[in-house]
Amino acid sequence: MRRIGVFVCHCGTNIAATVDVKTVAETLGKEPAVVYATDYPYMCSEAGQNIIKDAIKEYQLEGVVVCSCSPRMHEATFRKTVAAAGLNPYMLEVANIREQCSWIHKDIPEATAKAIVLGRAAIAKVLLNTPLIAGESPVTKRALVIGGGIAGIQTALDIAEAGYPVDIVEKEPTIGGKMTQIDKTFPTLDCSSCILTPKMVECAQNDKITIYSYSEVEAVTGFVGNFSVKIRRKARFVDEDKCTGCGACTEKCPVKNIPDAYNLGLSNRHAAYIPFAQAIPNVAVLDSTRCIKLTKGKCGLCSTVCSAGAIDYEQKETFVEEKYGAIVAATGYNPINIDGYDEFAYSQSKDVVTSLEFERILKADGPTEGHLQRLSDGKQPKTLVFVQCVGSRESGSQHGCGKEYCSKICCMYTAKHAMLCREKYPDTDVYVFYIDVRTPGKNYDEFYRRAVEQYGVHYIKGMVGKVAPQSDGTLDVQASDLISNEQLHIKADMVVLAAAIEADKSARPLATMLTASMDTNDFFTEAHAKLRPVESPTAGVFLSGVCQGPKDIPETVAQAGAAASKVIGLLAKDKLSCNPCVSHSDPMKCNGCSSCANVCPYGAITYEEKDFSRRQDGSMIRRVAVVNEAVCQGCGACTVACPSGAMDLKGFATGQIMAEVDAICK
Amino acid sequence: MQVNQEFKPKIVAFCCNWCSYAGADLAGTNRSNYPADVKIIRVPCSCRVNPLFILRAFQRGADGVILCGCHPGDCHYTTGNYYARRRMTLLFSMLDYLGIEKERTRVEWVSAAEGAKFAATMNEFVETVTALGENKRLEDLRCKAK
Amino acid sequence: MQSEMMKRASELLADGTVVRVLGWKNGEFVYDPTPAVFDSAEALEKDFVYHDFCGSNLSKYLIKLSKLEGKTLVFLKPCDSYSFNQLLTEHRIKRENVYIIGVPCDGKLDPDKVREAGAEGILGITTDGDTVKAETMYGEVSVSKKDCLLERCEVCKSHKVVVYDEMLGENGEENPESGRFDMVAKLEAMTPEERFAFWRGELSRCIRCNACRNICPACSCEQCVFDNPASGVSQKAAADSFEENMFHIIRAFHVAGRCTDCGECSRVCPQHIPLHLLNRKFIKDINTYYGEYQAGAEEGSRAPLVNFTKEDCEPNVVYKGGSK
Amino acid sequence: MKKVSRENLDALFAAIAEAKKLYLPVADGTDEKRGVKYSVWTPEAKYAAEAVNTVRSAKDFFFPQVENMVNFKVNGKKIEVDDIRTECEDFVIFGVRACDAASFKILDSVYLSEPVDTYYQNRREHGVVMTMSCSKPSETCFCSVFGIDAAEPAGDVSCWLTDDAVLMQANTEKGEALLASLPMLEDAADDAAEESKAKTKAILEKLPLKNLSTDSFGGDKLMELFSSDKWASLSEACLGCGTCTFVCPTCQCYDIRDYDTGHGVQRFRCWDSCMYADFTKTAGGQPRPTQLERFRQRFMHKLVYYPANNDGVFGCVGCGRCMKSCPISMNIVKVMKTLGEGNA
Repeated sequence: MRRIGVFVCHCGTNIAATVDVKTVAETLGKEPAVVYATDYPYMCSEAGQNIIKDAIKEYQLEGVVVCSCSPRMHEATFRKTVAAAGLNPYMLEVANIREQCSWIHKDIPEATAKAIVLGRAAIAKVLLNTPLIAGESPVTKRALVIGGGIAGIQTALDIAEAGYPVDIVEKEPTIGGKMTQIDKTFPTLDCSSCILTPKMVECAQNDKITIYSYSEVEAVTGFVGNFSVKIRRKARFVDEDKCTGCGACTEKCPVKNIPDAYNLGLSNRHAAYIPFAQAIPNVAVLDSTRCIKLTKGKCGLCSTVCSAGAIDYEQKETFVEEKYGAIVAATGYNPINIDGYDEFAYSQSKDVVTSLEFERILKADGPTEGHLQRLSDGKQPKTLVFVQCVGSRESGSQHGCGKEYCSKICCMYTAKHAMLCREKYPDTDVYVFYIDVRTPGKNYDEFYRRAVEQYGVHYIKGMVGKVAPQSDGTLDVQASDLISNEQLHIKADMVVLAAAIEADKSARPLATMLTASMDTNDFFTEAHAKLRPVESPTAGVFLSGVCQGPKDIPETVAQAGAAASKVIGLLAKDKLSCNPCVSHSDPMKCNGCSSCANVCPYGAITYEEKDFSRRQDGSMIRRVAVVNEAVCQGCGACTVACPSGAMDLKGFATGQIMAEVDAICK
Repeated sequence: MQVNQEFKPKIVAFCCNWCSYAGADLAGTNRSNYPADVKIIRVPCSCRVNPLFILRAFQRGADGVILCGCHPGDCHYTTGNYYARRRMTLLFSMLDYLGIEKERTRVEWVSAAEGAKFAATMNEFVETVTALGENKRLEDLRCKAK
Repeated sequence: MQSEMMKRASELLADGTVVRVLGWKNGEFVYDPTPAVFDSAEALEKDFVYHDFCGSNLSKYLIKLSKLEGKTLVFLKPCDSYSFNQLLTEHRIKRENVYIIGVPCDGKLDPDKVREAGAEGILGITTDGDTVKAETMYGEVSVSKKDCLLERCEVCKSHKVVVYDEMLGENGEENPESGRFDMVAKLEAMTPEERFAFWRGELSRCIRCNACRNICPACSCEQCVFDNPASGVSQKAAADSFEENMFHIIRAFHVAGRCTDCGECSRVCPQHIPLHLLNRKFIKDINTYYGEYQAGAEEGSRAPLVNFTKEDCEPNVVYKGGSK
Repeated sequence: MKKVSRENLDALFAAIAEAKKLYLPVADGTDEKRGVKYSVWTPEAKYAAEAVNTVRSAKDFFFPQVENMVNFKVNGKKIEVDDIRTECEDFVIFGVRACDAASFKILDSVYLSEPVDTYYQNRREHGVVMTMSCSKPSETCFCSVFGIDAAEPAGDVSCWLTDDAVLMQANTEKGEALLASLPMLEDAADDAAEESKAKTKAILEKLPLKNLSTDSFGGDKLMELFSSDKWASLSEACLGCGTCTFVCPTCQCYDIRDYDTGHGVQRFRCWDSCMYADFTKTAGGQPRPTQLERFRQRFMHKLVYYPANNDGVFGCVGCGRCMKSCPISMNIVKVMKTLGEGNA
């Protein structure tokens, strides 16, 4: 029998408070195979790891069980520990007695008994572990960034800066994302475009960066270091190489009444259009659903005015297939649809707008050319009411579209809006209704206090119950002031709703393609909430920006840089260690029936004719399965599909799992 | 049905590494309680769970077995849980056909973010199995603790 | 039919198309022919038979025979042909080494049922239309043919030979209204207690002789999990009632989606355990949950357990299902 | 000779069952027609007097398919041995046919010769065998070929069925004691069974296999039979299942296995079959690599090796069970006829 060592961690009091760690170590020490068992306050500390290393040497341990936090947390740490002491790193098992025991149980005897059972299961498993040696796979030194907003741009620039080629896939005709629509940024109030456009231009000019605008990811296969991605380039009916962005086609196009997405539909554009002046690439697009030539076969005006000859009505969508070593998701966000919020009269009055619409109104290239105007009559509003948390922090589903989470950016941009109003138009009265004002962050609270103290914005704790459009064009805002406990009526000229933000709809299908997990709100899950916040649990997939969770521009840029550095770290390697927990087939038992290949999502299984001829029964050549260990990702689907049990999974072998079952049910 | 207050069921939960095991960890991080009767076995994917493992657990005295995996469509390995879904459907149906209480087996899809769901599922499953009482139809008498 | 088969077999041996013939060899009594390989017209002349008791499914023998040099001629009855196709799908048989003559079948007889009709000490059996006459040591016994058909033939799913190089006689049709799931449905309608009692009664007779496994064309593993100590379920005998259940559940599960419902398991069980009811349960469930699927109907079809659709029902369909 | 009227047979069974566990052939409960098996007598059980034989043989009573031998308990790092042997309860098997009764002698010579198999011995000593003369042999019966007289079955007590009574003759002390303990038995004339025996003998004369020859077999035929080229075709259809061995009353091979219960180990033995691919498998591999060798082993054992070691007694009693059970209808009769061809 193998010589096993058991190491029980207190995790300070995290484990020790509900699990009697001494008893666990003592009881497990009596297990037949255990030659050494001990406990220690922090097994993951250097001193704790040294206890393990010393014991391996002193007691000639052949297998190690650490009873501690989740293996998702420190399995890698302890593997390195045992490896440092000369054991194969896969001769380790972690019994999860924190997340799955001490933290969820209150009764000490019960939690202790469970910890012992979990320890026994780990011992039973480690007794059947086999030393595994990780294979290697090459790394394609190219990265893909999905999404061309500030998150994607920053990530791409940082990766390119390190010298690696990087492609950006952006579904819109231009990169830039939401930040292009924003007027000023908090807390410095500098111009959003002024700080963004140089970065966009840099992307276009950097020879390491390829921008696939008006494109979407169609399919992803492969694995870390070796992804293969199919990109669909939608037909824009304009030759990107020929178009000079002169805008002649957009001016001459006779179709003019299409809501302009850049202005959130607050103004119209032509069927031939360039999203905005600073678009990258600065190339026109024909709106295939509205263009007369493309829908009815007539017109063709744009083609005649285009001196570059860039208009191509015959253009078809094309596909690009490219290999990547790493993929960064930077799919961003959108404000939620607030049609469900009838009480705010959003669909009834033009003067009830969302915050992003308000940004467009404030911005010089917006529908009002930057003048604060009511959209109904063009008059300058005198009284403005800002409503916070529209759809954020909503429990249950009152409106069907609310979010339980805090959208995080609204408090700050509302303060910004209020401040900008008061600064440019000192004659305005500005009210902000809030549940809580949340302004952590460098210079953020100071910013908010300036709005209140310096700019005289009226902050009222309470929720707006109803906005009723009046016959005189004003809006009757009914609200409660929770501090003075009063019902208020404010006669407002304009109401601005801080709509919650949600993950972009493209993220969910993308997550499926990337096999990256998502939370219930369709934000990407990080590999570890604290320690690996920019990595997805899927190796080689990284997260940048709001696709991981609500965040503002500086946070997004910081995370984008962090994701880039992770990508650079990955691409800097020539080879990656493969997961050695892969399938293997015993040719003596294999029937060659193809059941395994049928269920393999990676095409990792092929067949060969193998000679089993024996003296006794003559020639016998059989078809048997062979697993490509570099391609196998170790899901184990084949092991169950295999009728003869020829297929097994290293690290999670049938015998190992059954031993765990036995130990638990004992 | 009379509930035996003394009876503590043995529950084996197979959890896929990527979603459900992480969901169980999150339940822990959130301190969402569920009974200590539940013991989790980590597997890479729900598709790694051979029906044999489930039968084995019953043989060895488990009173209930639950398999948790990523939601269909969200499998880390793309398609694993689809196969698990078919296998378990047919296995459970067969166990039912043989007269085994069908409430002793279950499949739940629990994502890495659904710590609360994990705890709620386990609470509910333990309650169901406790109400059923000891597994007598699929036990191996030799394995009974003496 | 027998003489036509011998004639064709002799011709094919003579012209070198095939080098051996897999068929049935005359037994000690009329009801006990044995599958056998013949390598000459003389051998065929001496022992080859084909009659109402040639029930055994020859497909499985081709796993080995098709790997030998030269072509093997095989006679396949409709149900055998489904097994053959399934084995082809699983790459177990080399098709190019097999020459198939399809033979129609209107049901094979179960000698046990003839005995049950009162024929002890059988010396000879003749079939005359719908009547089976047994000459016995204790007198003559007449019984209607439909009363002594093998169970699988009573509810024959298909009279159609689905794969052949040539057909002797008229090929038949599929029979979707066979009623083969009636007994499964009857069991499903019972209470769990009744079902448990039913199966305990049946499975407790099992002597683990492995006849069901070894005859089964789907159970053709190089090494069976029950013989492999590393599988964790290997057993030589059912030492506990759990193991009796286990063996049959696991075996049924291993062939689920691959079982063509050839009925050989039930035919050969010395204890007359209705093993087909386990396999048919899986087939019925697969049909219900994932759409009609007949293993072996088409070569190369993907078995339901190595297939899926995104819209598949959830396992809790079992809890909501029709059975009590 | 004793007798009991057929109406009183159930009362007799009740009287036996009062003191000892009584087993007798009854039609299987689930399907009356399908198979007869030995069951514990209960007032509801109906003795299947006509059925020539049970599906499983009577050897199960002395050599059960599975039997625990010893337990090991793991206590911390120590292993404790737990001898679980206990004295067997007394029991009676009624209605054993002549063939099965003869099979006990074959088993005895294996298990009761030194070193004695105490598990077998324990059961054998506590079992009383009441045989029943055959009244309706099957076409598959060929016990006479091995010198067994179905009209004169052995056993502790031999019984004969007449139109209105069951006649009994004790052959051993155990048998005497049993009959003496049954007050409802009446005395019968010593020749009371002659008519019944004559009827049986008349039927035996008509059996189709009665002339099967054993001349080509026996301990002295080892080399020629072993190297016969007929084994290849005889064994080619064999599936390698264990049906013939498990229904056989004389097959006596077993395997010993350990079962880890999670609390310790149960060491048990269970029937093995020479037809199995892992039969007598050793670290060095399988001594009989193909089905041909395994198939040959079974018949060589019955027809050559056993007689070689047991004064010419064959290891088959001609019960015919294998003929009815083999999935592919290969059996000892076909083997004997094929190998005997040209020699006889």
